[in-house]
Amino acid sequence: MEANFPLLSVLIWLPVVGGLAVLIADALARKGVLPGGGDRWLALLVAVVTFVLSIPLWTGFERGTAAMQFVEQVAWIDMLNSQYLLGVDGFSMPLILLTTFITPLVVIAGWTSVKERPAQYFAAFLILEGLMIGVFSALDGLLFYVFWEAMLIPMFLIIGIWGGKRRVYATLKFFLYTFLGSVLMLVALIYLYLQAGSYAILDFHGLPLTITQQTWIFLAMLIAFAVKVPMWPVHTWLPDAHVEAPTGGSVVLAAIMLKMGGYGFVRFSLPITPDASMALDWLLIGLSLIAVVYIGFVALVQSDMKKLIAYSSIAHMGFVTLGFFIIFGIMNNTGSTQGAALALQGAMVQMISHGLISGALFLCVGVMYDRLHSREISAYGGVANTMPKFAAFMVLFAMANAGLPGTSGFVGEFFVILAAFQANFWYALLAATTLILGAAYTLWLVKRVIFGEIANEGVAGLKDINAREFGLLAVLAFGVLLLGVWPAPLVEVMNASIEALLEHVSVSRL
Amino acid sequence: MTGNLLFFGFAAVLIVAALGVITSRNPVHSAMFLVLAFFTSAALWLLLEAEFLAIVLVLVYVGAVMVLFLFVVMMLDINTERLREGFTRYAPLGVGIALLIVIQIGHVIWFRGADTELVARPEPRPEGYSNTAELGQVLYTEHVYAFELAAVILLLAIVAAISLTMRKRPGLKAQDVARQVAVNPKDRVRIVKMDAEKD
Amino acid sequence: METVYLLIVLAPLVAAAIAGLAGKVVGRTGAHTVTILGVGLAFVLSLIVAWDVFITGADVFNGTVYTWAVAGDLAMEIGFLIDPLSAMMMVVVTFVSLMVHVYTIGYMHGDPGYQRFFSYISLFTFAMLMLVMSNNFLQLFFGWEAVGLVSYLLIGFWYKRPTAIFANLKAFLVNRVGDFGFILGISAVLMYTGSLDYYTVFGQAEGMQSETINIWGDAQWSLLTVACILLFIGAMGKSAQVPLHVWLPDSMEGPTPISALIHAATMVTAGIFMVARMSPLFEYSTAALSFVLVIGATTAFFMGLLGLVQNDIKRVVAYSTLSQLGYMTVALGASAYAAGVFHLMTHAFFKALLFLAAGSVIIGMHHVQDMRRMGGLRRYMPITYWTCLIGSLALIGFPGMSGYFSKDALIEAVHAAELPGAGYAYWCVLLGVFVTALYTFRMFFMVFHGPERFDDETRSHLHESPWVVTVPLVLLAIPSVVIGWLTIGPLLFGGAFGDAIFVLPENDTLATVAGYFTSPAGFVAHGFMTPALYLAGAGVLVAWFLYIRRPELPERIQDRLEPVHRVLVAKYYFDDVNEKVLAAGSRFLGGALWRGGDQGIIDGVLVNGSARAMGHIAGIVRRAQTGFLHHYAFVMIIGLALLLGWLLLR
Amino acid sequence: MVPISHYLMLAAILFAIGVTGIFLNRKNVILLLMCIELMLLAVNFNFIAFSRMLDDVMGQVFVFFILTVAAAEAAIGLAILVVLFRARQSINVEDLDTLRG
Repeated sequence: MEANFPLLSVLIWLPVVGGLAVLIADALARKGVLPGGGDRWLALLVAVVTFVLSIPLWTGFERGTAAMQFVEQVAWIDMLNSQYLLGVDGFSMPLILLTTFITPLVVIAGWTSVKERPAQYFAAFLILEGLMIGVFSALDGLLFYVFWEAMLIPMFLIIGIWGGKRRVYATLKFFLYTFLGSVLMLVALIYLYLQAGSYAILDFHGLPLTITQQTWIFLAMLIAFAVKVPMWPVHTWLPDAHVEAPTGGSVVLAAIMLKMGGYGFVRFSLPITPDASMALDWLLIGLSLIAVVYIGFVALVQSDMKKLIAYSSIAHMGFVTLGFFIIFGIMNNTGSTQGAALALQGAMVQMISHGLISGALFLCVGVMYDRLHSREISAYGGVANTMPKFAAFMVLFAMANAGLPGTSGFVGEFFVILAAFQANFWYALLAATTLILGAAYTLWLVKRVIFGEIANEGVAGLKDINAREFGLLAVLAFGVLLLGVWPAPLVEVMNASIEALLEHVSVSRL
Repeated sequence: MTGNLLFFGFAAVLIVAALGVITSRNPVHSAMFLVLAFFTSAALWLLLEAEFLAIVLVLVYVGAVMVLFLFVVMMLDINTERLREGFTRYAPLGVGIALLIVIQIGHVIWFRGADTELVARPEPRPEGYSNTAELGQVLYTEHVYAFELAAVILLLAIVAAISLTMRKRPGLKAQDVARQVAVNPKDRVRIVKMDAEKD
Repeated sequence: METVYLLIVLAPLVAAAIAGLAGKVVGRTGAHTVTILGVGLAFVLSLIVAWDVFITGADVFNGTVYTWAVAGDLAMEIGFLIDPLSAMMMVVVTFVSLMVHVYTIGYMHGDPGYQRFFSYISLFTFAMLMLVMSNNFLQLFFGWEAVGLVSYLLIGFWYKRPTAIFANLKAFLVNRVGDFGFILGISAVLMYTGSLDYYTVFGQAEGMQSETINIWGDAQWSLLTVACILLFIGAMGKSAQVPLHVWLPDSMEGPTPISALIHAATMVTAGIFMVARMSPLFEYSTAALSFVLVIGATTAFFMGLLGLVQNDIKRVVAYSTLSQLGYMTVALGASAYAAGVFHLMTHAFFKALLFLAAGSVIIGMHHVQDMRRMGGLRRYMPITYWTCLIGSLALIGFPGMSGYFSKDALIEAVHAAELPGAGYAYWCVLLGVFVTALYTFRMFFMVFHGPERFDDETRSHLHESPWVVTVPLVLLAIPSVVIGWLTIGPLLFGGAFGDAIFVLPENDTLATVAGYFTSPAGFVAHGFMTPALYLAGAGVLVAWFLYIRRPELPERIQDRLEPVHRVLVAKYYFDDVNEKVLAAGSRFLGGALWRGGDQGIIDGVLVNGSARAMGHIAGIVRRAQTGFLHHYAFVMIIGLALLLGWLLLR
Repeated sequence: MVPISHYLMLAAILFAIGVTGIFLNRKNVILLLMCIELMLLAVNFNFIAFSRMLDDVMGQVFVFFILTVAAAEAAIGLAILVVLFRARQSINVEDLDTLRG
């Protein structure tokens, strides 16, 4: 592939165009012009091709540098000095791969379970995929914002059309919450534009801002990203959205959309407002620890499987934000960046790993929901008797969720706890409670759903997973185990960017 | 002095007509009073040497718009009694506010405007002056876009009025060729299997 | 040599994968053949390695297999450290595992989850080997959690039983409490040394003494002590020390081979192994050693007492395991690491033997485990009887048996210790000897002697177990007798552990013991001069008197000591506190946070509340929007009038 | 010629009458429309008067456009009225409150 091939643009627009093509194909099929049923194959083709095209991003990525790669630059809105500027570094590239990896799985997961308007369903996911890749690769503030907001629309539709009973409440909550945050982010972006004279994010990084300016920008962006992550106390949209969303929606929401908040922190908050981040790190750390402990307890008492996994997502994302904001304490305490690098590394790996694990868990719930149409834990029991293969996967993913070494769930948590100790003993102590709480809520779920005698006739009549579902879960299981046994390649990709970021934030802007 | 006389005469008629518009019990009468008001206004505009607009006012307003009003008023069987309920309830308030406005404007005109051009009598136009030509001069040059736009708005108004009031009659038998072509035998023919009747 | 090490680890893993993933393809025979081959290979190779290390005297191997991850400049690697300590552990683990594999063929015969079971125990062997062969904290933690996982899976092997799946959840969670401390300990170590590699860390242990950490207020704590105690909390979870012992008795819900392999011989001793491995750290912290000593002593004595009131044959052995783990911990606390590890090894053999013998009894009794329904089995199961006798004698420390050497050495070492709490520990272990003998022979007499307390139906089926069961018993009985005699010299006093175990000269309690050690025979002779031997004898005698001679006496004693008995039967109320206070408390807290915090305050007040407030305000404001043209006109006109007025009056 | 102020005064009175009309006939949509026409007429008066005073034809151009737009408005307004009457048999403003929340 030659150097100036617009790979990122293709990755963004191929799924979007593909999604529209699916819609057109469906419309034509209704008119009788095309044979029906081809829409899902087309969707799968587009998703798989996108994934295959994203592989060069990994293979062609230059490891040793923190500079942006695969850069594309085209004039966009001259009046605002805003450009169509794309590029990836060690932070965004793995997230793009995660996106292209999850989407085909989502398409396959919805293969037969989506009965109503399947073509629109698949099209929504493809368009969503393109927009999410756009968010991760945009290097222009305005472009970023456009993708960021546009992304809400397909998700809004996915929950609102294919959702459960209370989908209207859930969609509204989801939309308003995220919108509230993004509007404030827009204000911050415009302010930065006025200061820098351009919308290029890298220009923002170099801005000399006073502590007051930094604090306001930091807080404005914090709300946007905190809602997305989501951090306590702006998390309550997530359980509702997850519960009402269709399986695919939950998977994408948990696996990718939550990562945008974390990505925002490393792309915007930390590099643009390092001094404010340092001054307010206690706040973020406090909220993260509350997320880990408080949400851990809350997850314990959930009776709805999806809600439980949603709450566990919040707790796990708490590790991400914790990892981002303990770096100041660590650098202060140890005087070196080694521990801080560990923390950032842990937070990033946690994002990827959580993408795989939570996606897999939601797929598991989806597999059961397709059969019994209930998400209540009490409607199950003894599933292992009738679905042994499924039970094996479920236990594996549950263990990964509980952070068992050898699975990807361990890596991020391990790094962050190790690093947190260097910032403060109590940070590490509270963070480490996830070892207990995470295991408690996940394995208690497994105990009540998977193990035991067959609880009722519904469970007795369950059929084990078919080849399609098996393949789906096996792919994810492979990913989870691979990352757990050998995270070095992933860690290596991020190293240079992390070093550069630490270098960047350790120099005060004042 | 004839100018003065004419002005005050027409002005008086105009005010009486306007009052008639708002106080008549019968909407037809209101409309007729409005027609009268337009006529007198046209005359007053002629006094101001705005001949073109005066003619337009008569042609367009009296000739078209007011006829439309009359059509509508007569076509619709309106219960005027109900509509006049509480006719006088807010009258004092309305009259009070109207008087207030008149006094305020009058104040501006007579006191603030004293010793300015406002109270001056404008010179009559010279011979050979054509209001129509001057207006046409600017309308077709400077304001041609706006002029075209106004034309489009009128066209739009026509189309909108027609489409709003057009009625689809039930039971109308019309063909939809596209649907006829796109017919699928499956949708039309149902094959029913029946047991042959025995006995 | 590296290939050999890799092979040792990978052979069980591959076997487990084959048996687990392709269980249907290879069938039952295939599953047990492939796993036994895998573990057998690992055992043979471990023997070669041990030969190399102990006899040939090869250098310590410390090498990296692959780099797991590099964060910043911290390299985290997977690697092996093969020194005498790990070589010994490898042999013990693979040998007991091999025996259990063979035994399982008989025990699990006819179980529908046959292949799955073999897969699990092979996987366990892999994980345990990873743990003991590790050369760094990361891999140690990996193995640590992986054995916990397999333990979880195996306790809940019969996943239809409510008690089993309760026990496995409990086991995993309690272990997680330990791991919670363990990971914090690792963090503390990393913070100071900047490395996870054993040798790098140990090299800086001495300097770590003077480091302090600020935990609460202004008090400065010794970082080393904090790190060691945190690490030891991990060991407490895995090696079931008070108060994290509660999972081990319940874990007996798993199949008996598992109880032998995981919950007696190997996994539970991982904590002991870990502390011994960390001896260069613990040695510099007297406070931590004291802590270890007291915890161990408490476990050793008080858990032994509980063994007296149990009627389930497996639970008696389980409580005895708890107590013996306490002994090993005491040895660690007294800086007699070698003695602790030595007891670990002998205990692995005789306790596995006892468990497998108990399993054999259970097979014979058709899965009846209550000792009150046994008795006189000696006539029906001679091989089980004799091997069980050997195991019991080893356990109580009959002179010359393996258990005698290890236990006596460690009691002597504790006697010589001068740490705070050493006096308490000494009395605990000493009285523990009497208790051990009492409950062991109580079980022995109730099962094999006395009147037969089962029905004729059971009697008609009662016979000796098949050879796959008895052969492992015999094979385990041999080391239970001789291993102590053979290895006490080199292991404890001959410095066979080399640098693997580090003891400061001023803490070296074993050196005191070495003062009166001349030969194994001499050590036996010396035993007759210590109270331990007589206490053990007394225990056996009392057991004989109470359960053979005057079987009605225990009832009367029980009635007389009702309060004590009640406390013992309730297991000191640990389970009640855990369930009613901790578990229920957590659920209550979770519910309160959810209903009150999430649904009440955040959703109720902040989210829906702001929506309601918005609606309320809009309800007021919308009254201005009447929809009547004249209202708007009125407002406009008023506005116009006011504007004009303002222009005029200004 | 009459001073411009006379015209302005006349326009003010006309406008005030229009306003009063809205208050008096607040229920009859047709009369409301007529009152609006009256007010527009008043506005046109002002434009023409000032155009005369300042000798600037722009004022008349404005009136021209106002006439156009007012004609269009009247046409559409009446069309809506007709449709409305068909649907509701009434042109009472108070009956037309479906959009009120």
